[in-house]
Amino acid sequence: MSDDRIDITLRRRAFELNVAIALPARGVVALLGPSGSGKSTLLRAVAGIESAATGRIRVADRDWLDTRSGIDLAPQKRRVGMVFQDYALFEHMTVAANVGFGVPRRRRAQVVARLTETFRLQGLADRRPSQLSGGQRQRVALARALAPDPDMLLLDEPLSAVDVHLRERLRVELQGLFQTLDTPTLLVSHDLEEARQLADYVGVLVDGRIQRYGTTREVFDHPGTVAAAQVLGWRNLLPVRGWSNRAVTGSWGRIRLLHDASLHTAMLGIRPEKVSILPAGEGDLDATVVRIADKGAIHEVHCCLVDGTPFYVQRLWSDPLPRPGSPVGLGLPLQHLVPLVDGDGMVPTQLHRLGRTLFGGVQSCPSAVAVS
Amino acid sequence: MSDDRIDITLRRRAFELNVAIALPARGVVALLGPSGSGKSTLLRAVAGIESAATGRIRVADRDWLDTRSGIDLAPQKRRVGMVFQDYALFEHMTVAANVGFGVPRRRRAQVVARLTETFRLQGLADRRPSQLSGGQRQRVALARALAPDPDMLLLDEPLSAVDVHLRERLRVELQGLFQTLDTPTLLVSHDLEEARQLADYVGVLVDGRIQRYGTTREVFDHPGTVAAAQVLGWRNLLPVRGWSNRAVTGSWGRIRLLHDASLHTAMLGIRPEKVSILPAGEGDLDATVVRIADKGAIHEVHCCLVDGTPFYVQRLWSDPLPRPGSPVGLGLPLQHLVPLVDGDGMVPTQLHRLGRTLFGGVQSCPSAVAVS
Amino acid sequence: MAVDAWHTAVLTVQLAAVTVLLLLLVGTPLAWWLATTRRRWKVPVEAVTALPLVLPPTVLGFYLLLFLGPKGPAGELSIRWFGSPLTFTFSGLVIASCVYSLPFVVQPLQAAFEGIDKRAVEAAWSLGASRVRTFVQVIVPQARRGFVTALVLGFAHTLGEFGVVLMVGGNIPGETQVLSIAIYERVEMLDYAGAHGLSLALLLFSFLVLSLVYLTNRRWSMGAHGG
Amino acid sequence: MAVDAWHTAVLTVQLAAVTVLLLLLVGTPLAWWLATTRRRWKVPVEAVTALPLVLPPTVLGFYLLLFLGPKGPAGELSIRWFGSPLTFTFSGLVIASCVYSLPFVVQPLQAAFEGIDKRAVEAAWSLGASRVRTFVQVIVPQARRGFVTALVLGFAHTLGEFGVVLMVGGNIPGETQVLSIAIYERVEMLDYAGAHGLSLALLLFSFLVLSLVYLTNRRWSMGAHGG
Repeated sequence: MSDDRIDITLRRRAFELNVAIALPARGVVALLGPSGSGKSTLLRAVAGIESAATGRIRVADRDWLDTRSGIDLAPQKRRVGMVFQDYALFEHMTVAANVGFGVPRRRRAQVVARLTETFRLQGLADRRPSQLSGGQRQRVALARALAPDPDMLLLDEPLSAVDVHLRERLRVELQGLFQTLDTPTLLVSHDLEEARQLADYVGVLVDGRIQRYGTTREVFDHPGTVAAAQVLGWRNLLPVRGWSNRAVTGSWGRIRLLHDASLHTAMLGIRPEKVSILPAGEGDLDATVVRIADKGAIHEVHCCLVDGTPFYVQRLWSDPLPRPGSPVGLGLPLQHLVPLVDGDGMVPTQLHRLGRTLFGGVQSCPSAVAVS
Repeated sequence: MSDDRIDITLRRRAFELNVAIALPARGVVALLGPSGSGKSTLLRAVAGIESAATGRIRVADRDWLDTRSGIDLAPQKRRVGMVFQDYALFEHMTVAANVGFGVPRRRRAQVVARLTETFRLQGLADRRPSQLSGGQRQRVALARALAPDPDMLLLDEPLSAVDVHLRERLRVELQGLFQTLDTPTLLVSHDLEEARQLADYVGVLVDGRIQRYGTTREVFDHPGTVAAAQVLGWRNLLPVRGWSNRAVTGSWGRIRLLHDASLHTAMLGIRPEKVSILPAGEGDLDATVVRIADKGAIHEVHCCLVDGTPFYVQRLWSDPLPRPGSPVGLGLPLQHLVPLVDGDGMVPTQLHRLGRTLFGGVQSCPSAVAVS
Repeated sequence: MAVDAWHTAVLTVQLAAVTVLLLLLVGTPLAWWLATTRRRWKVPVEAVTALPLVLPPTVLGFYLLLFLGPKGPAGELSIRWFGSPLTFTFSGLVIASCVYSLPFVVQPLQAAFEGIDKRAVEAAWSLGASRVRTFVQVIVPQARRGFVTALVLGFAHTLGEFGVVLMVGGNIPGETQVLSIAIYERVEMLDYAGAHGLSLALLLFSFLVLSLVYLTNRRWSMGAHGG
Repeated sequence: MAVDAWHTAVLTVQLAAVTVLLLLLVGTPLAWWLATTRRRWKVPVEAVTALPLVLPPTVLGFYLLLFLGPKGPAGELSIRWFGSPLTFTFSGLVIASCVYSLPFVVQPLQAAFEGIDKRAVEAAWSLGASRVRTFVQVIVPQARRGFVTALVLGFAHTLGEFGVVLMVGGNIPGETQVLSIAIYERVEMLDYAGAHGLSLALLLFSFLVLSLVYLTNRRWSMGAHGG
């Protein structure tokens, strides 16, 4: 980690954004969060388009913002390359004019020539953006943002405007680009797979606050808080009602632990691929199979714990499957059980309500929707 | 299959839609296709909102459209329940008024009471749609569409407007609903997982034509045409250049077959989870590992064949992984190699160009994007 | 003089109210057609509808004079049925005002109709609602902003007409003398104090009306944004 | 009479051209401010800008008469510098026309500015483009439709003004007599043939102008849709 950092507070009507993260000298930082969590606002604040109330932004050893010493660089001065959700290309200019827009006139021709080659846009230089495919548009947007040689690259959900069929391919392209790029990159996303594949570091943003920040693997494997786990797609969450000597209990049953459970543990989480399916009675928890979803490479077994809590297990496509309706035991390897605490300002009662919503209410099991 | 069918031709400027499919008496038919393929137009034509040039639509043994006998029922007469992409709720009416809109006044109170209970909307009856969550909005839209007891339910990308974090849960809800529903349902989607999980039958729509139609499993396992395979997310596609006695060849190598390859075979496809990784020289094809993508339950190994064609292999998270840069052999089980023909009007030269685009151009390998 | 001004004001308001009512009746289907049609006819009809915006009031007044006068088609009918032409009567003024204020009613309605959620309309159809029921229960509530704007602008613009009225209605106190002409008359007579009183009243009224329109539009658009 | 009508037409076109030029200069920054501001001031400023739409031309004319006349602030300045007040002069007419046609220039521009892709503007900023360069190279090309509409409507509406001009400019042939007043004069003099010729010319011109505006808008919006 360098000395670079983002540390800002920002208020808009009822919304408050409060983020403090250290930036790496290179590599991709992904900010994940539900819509409305403040992801895009943060990106715009870093670019200087939205103004922050207080805070400091330091990139490449230069202060872009430092409210204490009265520094607040205009977007024009921040040396930032921004790629917008729908790319926001200049529709009335050619590809070459788009790419060269941010480059001083005397170096423009040379830079445009280099970047159109790098991004395989040769032959398209005289086209308008409306004549390009989705992938070409993305490459123009990236080339345009990188042309002025920025100190930081900002990407706002770069693949969300792209047709699903193209997304996987463009993601691979982005991955290839990032591997060769020295510019530190901040990527905003609500797509877990995108973040997982592209990012070196992940921050989880909920309600304008960073709930978790670390390397991609750390964060995905150990979300830390319940809210972060939900954002990161954890669906097997067991609310903890009580804990005794080396065991936790809930209405779903009792699990023995290797060590004492922390008093702060609100839920236990486990990824669906880490759970094994055993004969009835032989597992750590008893469950009933509700249905099986075919997801291509994997099958997802939807189960139901004794208190009705839904529980998901993922098997490889070639593994044998239990029959829907049959009782099974679930093996939960202790090393994969992750304790989760209440996040940032969440009080236990809220958490319990959250638990009820998740497990008692909408997702009640078996399927509560029945049309007569 | 009942006698019900959709068989229409429709022209809009340069676009022509030409679809003929038999409808099941119950169950979900998903129409998959890239954006611009005509999916939504087809749905709107079935509902009677867009008028077809010629054709016949027969649902529940009643003709909605029969251009030969001059029948063309107004949307009001088609007894169709439609759920729009963003739900298109009546924002100025309460939830109860929305649900009851399509029901005659004398039965309205009773039907609304029943459906608000079924869809767990009790207590929300007097709210406006703007005060509801995404999941509640979906339930209101479904309840409103089902209230007049339609003969067919039409869903236009029902989950695409929903936050990613909610999507999985709402999909499970929809699945539960469909299992109890007797109304045949036509679902338009561009989300493979959605179609796979929700549909009993799948049709693949490309450029206004059905490329493949059958049960979900049949279609996903045997796309039939190259275009359908691409829509269905097949990424391991090997263009066939020549075939000899029980073998096919391409610039990527040579594969022995159990039986003679059809003269019509344009490509061979195989799903990434069906490929095994063997020591170098021992597989059916030689390859080099480029990178490994962590996708949670599975790891995706990105390889490179001898001619540069990218190739993807999926392993369970707990399987051992080859190192990037190392040479490997790929085992392609013969029973999982799927022959694909040129689709509907595609001539071989187009196909080869398609192959070059897919394998020689954009996705060339190792990563062609490099910023100096 | 005060009674005179009062009569003139009442007459003006009557004229504006009748005009706006008629225009809403005529303008709503016209605006709906303009908002939804894809025919080639749309462009010329749109242009004709907007003509009173750019056409000199005197040109408009001249043609209306010809049309409504004793030798015009409407005037002849009027003479046959009522014994007098339409020029220099209240009915003539209403017809002239309707033509003059047409775009101020049609254009906000058209914009509102163009902005409504078409899917909600299609949803109503597929739920079996007739076109009339869909219009009343789904389209009008969504276009309420356009109706308020049309009502207010149409009313205010009719209050302010001058050139057309002067030519078609003349200047008969208690019969066809409206406020804008009363002001002109007072200025011609160098009665600046009288002109001042009337002008100030109309200025304030117009400003309030427009502020109301813009404020309402802003509130609603913000509400739609937030919700 | 023919030479007279020709002089009047030339004068009218001159007036419209000068007015529209001045209005584009003043209206562009005003419209940009209205399109982007979030301040409370927006509503009253919007209302004032739209006032000439609904205000009786006589009220407008009356206040301009006071403002530009020998005892008004602008008139006094004019007398001090040029020896005569602004009323009943071409300069006075230009000022009156600018006020009268302001909304026809500002409103299309404001709508165009509100419709541009804000992200493209932000992209230009983050690429280091100054606000002036962004305006010229990114905003104006996107708003070109609004500029054409503003130009055409402003020009056409100035051609058609009557009430304001009558009060501020009077009716001096070759000096302040514009077409709309020439028509009024001919009608008053019962010269219906003369009025007919001028009216027909203006009617055709207005119709063509509006058809052009609507056709262009339609083409562009279709192009944007297709592309």
